[in-house]
Amino acid sequence: MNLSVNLCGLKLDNPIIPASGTFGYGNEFKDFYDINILGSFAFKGTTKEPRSGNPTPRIAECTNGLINSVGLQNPGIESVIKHELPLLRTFFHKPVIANISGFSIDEFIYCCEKVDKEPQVGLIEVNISCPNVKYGGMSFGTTADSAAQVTQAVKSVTTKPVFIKLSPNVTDIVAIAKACENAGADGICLINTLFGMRIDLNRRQPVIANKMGGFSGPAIFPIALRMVYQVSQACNIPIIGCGGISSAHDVIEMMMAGATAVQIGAMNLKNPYICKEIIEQLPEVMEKFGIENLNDIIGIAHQH
Amino acid sequence: MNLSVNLCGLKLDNPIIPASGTFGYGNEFKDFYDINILGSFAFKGTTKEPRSGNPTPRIAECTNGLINSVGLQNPGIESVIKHELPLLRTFFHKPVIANISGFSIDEFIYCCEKVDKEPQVGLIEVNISCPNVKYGGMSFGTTADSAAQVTQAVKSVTTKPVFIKLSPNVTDIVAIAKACENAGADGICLINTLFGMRIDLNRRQPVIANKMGGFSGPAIFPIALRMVYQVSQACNIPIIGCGGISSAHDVIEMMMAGATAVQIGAMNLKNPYICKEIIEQLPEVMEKFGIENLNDIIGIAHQH
Amino acid sequence: MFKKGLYTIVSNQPLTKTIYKMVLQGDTCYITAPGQFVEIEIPNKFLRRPISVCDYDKDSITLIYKVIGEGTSFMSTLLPNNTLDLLTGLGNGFNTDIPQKQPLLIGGGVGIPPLFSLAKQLTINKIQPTIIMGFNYADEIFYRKEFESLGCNVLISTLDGSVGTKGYVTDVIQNNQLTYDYFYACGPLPMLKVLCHTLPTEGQLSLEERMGCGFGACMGCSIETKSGMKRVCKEGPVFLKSDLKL
Amino acid sequence: MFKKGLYTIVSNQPLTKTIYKMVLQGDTCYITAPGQFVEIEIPNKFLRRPISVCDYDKDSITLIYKVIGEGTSFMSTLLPNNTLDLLTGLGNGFNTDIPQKQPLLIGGGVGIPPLFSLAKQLTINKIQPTIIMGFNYADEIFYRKEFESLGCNVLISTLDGSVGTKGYVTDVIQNNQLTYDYFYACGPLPMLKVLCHTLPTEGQLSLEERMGCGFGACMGCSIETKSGMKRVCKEGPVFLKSDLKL
Ligand SMILES: Cc1cc2nc3c(=O)[nH]c(=O)nc-3n(C[C@H](O)[C@H](O)[C@H](O)COP(=O)(O)OP(=O)(O)OC[C@H]3O[C@@H](n4cnc5c(N)ncnc54)[C@H](O)[C@@H]3O)c2cc1C
Ligand SMILES: Cc1cc2nc3c(=O)[nH]c(=O)nc-3n(C[C@H](O)[C@H](O)[C@H](O)COP(=O)(O)OP(=O)(O)OC[C@H]3O[C@@H](n4cnc5c(N)ncnc54)[C@H](O)[C@@H]3O)c2cc1C
Ligand SMILES: Cc1cc2nc3c(=O)[nH]c(=O)nc-3n(C[C@H](O)[C@H](O)[C@H](O)COP(=O)(O)O)c2cc1C
Ligand SMILES: Cc1cc2nc3c(=O)[nH]c(=O)nc-3n(C[C@H](O)[C@H](O)[C@H](O)COP(=O)(O)O)c2cc1C
Ligand code: FES
Ligand code: FES
Repeated sequence: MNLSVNLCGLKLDNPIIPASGTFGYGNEFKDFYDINILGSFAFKGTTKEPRSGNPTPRIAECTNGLINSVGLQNPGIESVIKHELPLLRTFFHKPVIANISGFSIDEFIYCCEKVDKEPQVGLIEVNISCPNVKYGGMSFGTTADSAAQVTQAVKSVTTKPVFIKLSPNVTDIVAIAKACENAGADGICLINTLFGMRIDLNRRQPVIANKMGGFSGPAIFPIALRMVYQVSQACNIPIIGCGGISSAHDVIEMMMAGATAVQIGAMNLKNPYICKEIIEQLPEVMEKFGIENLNDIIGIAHQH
Repeated sequence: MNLSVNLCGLKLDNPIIPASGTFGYGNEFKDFYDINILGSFAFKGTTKEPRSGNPTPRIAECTNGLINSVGLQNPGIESVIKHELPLLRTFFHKPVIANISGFSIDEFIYCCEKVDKEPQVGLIEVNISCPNVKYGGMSFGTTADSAAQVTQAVKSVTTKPVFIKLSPNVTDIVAIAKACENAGADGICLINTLFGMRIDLNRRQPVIANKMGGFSGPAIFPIALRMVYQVSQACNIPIIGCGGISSAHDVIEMMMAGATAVQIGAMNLKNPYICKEIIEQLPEVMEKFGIENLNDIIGIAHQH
Repeated sequence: MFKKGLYTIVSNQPLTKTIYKMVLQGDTCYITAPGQFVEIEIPNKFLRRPISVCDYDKDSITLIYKVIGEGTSFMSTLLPNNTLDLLTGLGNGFNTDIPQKQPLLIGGGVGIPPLFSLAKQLTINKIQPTIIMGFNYADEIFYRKEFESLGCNVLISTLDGSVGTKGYVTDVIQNNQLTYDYFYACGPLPMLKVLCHTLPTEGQLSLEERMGCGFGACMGCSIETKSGMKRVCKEGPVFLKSDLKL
Repeated sequence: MFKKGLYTIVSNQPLTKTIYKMVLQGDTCYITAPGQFVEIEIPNKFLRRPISVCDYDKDSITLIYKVIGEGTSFMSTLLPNNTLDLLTGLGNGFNTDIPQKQPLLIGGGVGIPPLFSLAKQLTINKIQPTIIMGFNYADEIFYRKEFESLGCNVLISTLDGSVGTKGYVTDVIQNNQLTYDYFYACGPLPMLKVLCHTLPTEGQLSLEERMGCGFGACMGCSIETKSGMKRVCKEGPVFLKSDLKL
């Protein structure tokens, strides 16, 4: 049975990748299990400057999901390179995915130049979709032009594979993905969180201090799956499927829609062992559905 | 305790309205309960010509929701006026909401002219958002211009209040709602279904014959709530809030976000008594949260 | 008329490796014809699961179901005294008020259960049907004795011929040169198609579709018939052969 | 280190109209300090519920919780032998290795429970703390006897003065002219703010925040302190007064 997949030359033992923002810099999860069993993991969205994020409350519960408005809290790229990556090296021996955000093209370039020099980084994931930041984040991901601009800029400063992570809060995800492909993206990561909100009936005001935030978790799976299917039909670069995955079954469904690998976000918070459990269950579920090699099913749902 | 609300002169005993497409023309539900307890109900999306809809399977299950690709199956406006409305009159004695769809501006006009003459129709809901139809439906709802065009056209042929029902599958819901308001819409209905998909792992192909369809049910509530909040902040016309409502608690949350009335869709299919149960539970839940008059809480979450 | 209610499980036991028989207690006054179905609420699943009524009396319902996915797996774990939320009285059911002397009842796999209450009703109407049951393998056979105890002639086909005729239900009909003036059928779509195209008489066929509501509200289950669009859950699941476009 | 496991309910009983005490059995080896908390999985809820450890020994955990919303309501319905999925060993907990002779332990409402294992630990360390407990009304008082049986001096405030000092915990401190050289506090934010600003000594305060994970992965619970952003679930929930910006 073959579980390994290949993301633009980055060979993963299996397609399971904890999603950015739900796995910190790996440190917390090593207390639960040996994270070397993972395909890889995407570290917390990192920016040029340190960021303290949004005011609390930053978390709201939803039916089968949650809203977060963390607002890209992170120690800044220098500190990540100086402290987090060396620490990570002591317990994670695989290439990591560097998730990068920025509020201007220059900031994206700055961060990508930095991580390009880190041998630990196997792939750069450029988040142009974080909905929590008033300027920057959201806007780059909502038009094909700006998405292409960011792509082109970061591609010019790194030789590592670059995946652009898109926002689902758009009318035409295919147009944006194609613009990224045309601008040189090596792959697309779909999807970031959906814009959502909850209100506290007692206080009669939004639960989240910032009012709205990013909604994710099992509830959004059908939307993520649809976008992966649409984009994989239109583009010829690999896709990392993300959004609502909570089981080995979901992983296979996402791969049949066209994903080469998958990311698991919100579920890590509810069940810190979820990625381990899914990796363990995959062979059994593959057998049930007559799958010998995961690569055989990537995008197979398009054949009908 | 006051549960009654007012939608542009249409007085509803309570804000509970079954959503279009989940309540037929009322006929099936009268076998479960006396539907005169409802605020009103929105009948199945009706077009100029009869439509047989999409091929089956048209339904796919999701976590806390479902995908449908019914594709606006309906007997056509003449037949609705000739058969459904007279039948409805025998068991429903309140004004009904006419949900109208079209594949050209002329078709919208045609249908609205027809229902304008029907005294049973208290309000016209113009669906420019149905994602199941390849041409028409989707496109009118995805740009501010086309949404405004439809609005203007239908407003010119009816004196009944016109609510435009918007698609959530857009980058900027506020821009579209404002365009409708400026074009004369009396109100906005938010939201129709989200584009979604499921794959059958056994068959390795989409569950739905048409591949994708409209995703709705409790899973989408945080997205609907966010859009109602955003639009009610930007517009000065009443909003019918719809999307994922499954309890009296959700109704109150949706009204606090800015809805004057609410629609309940998918949950009618799971529990045919849901609207009755919510109407019965509302007074108790209002009391719990210190609400004497539902009108007092419309949009109250904006005050902070 | 429909009824939504909590039904209490009286028994729930396997008939074969994958097929279970469940008897539920509760009000059945809205069940009016053999071939109707119920919609079962499954915890943590959004849609109810449609299952045909295999048998019923004034306060009990018998269901026979195959374990397919999560819903039916869950059902198979239930114990006596557990309860299920059911919608009952769904669908049109078989029409037995047809001038007929010698009907065939043809069932494939889990299409067989609704034929049981149909056979019962026909026997009450003094009509003795012949039952043809198709299975893949011998270890999948169920309810043979139950049909026989109604006094019916029961013929079986298995794919490998280990029991009864080798092949399909159509092979049973051919090999036994059966005489009949009407037929009722329920089973997989390919079987129903062949029956529609090969049997000379009129008949009634019970169809399946993925359902949203099960009671006619959502148009999720509509099929095209010769007389227009019809809802499998409301105008069906039983259709006249002459009306179907299979 | 953390531990995720199934814990079996030994008892679950109301202490007051809205406050329950639950004792669970299971491995507690990852609980290393008073003031740590657990995250409880609730069926059909996405997020776990954080509850402080009130007391623990080698194989049991005592929790005291107030019924607030759906999660805690569900908990209140559980019976002995039911199980709950818990993450244990979360948070830093109170540091008792502080040179102190006479600490005050100040709790408001359901902020009181974590002070119990703290008081126990201090007693073991041969330090006799004074406990100040604030309630709204007399019928909300719980755990007075339990603290007294540790040999602690327990002082109470109620809003209406029906028991103990009328007013707030701060009124208790003033009215009784207490001498102390350190304090530990847990309770509603307004109480903690006042304590920060009025008590002259250093102290430790346990905070609450809405949490995504409870173990440091999501940054959902971060607050700004004088020494930078800190996660309530990881660097907290207990913070030094001198570090807080309340
Ligand atoms: C009118 C009618 C009567 C039926 N009677 C019986 C019966 O007596 N015995 C029996 O074993 N089965 C019967 N079926 C099929 C039965 O409904 C499905 O096997 C069952 O819904 C599968 O549910 P699941 O959760 O186990 O499978 P899953 O595959 O997990 O179900 C996923 C979704 O697909 C739907 N689905 C899957 N298979 C079917 C199907 N064949 N038809 C319709 N929807 C389906 C489910 O209802 C659910 O919404 C009947 C179907 C219909 C429409
Ligand atoms: C570190 C810590 C320790 C705690 N210890 C205790 C304790 O020992 N006893 C006790 O009664 N309560 C304690 N709480 C508060 C307790 O977590 C909440 O009362 C509980 O989560 C409410 O859940 P619910 O489903 O009943 O309410 P709901 O209002 O339905 O919960 C909705 C969401 O909001 C969150 N939430 C609601 N109130 C709070 C709150 N005050 N703090 C954090 N999240 C909240 C819930 O966890 C859930 O995610 C503690 C909170 C924290 C952060
Ligand atoms: C608490 C939290 C923080 C997140 N932070 C980031 C981030 O920093 N960068 C990013 O690209 N995505 C971030 N995301 C989005 C996730 O990586 C993922 O795309 C999204 O949550 C959808 O997947 P899920 O449904 O499995 O959670 C965050 C999500 C959550 C829940
Ligand atoms: C089966 C089905 C059919 C629908 N048909 C229509 C329709 O004809 N016209 C329309 O405007 N909306 C239609 N909708 C959308 C609903 O009216 C509603 O906007 C949407 O489902 C969101 O609400 P919910 O989450 O409560 O289901 C349909 C929804 C479902 C589930
Ligand atoms: S399933 Fe809803 S109409 Fe048949
Ligand atoms: S709750 Fe996730 S970091 Fe604290």
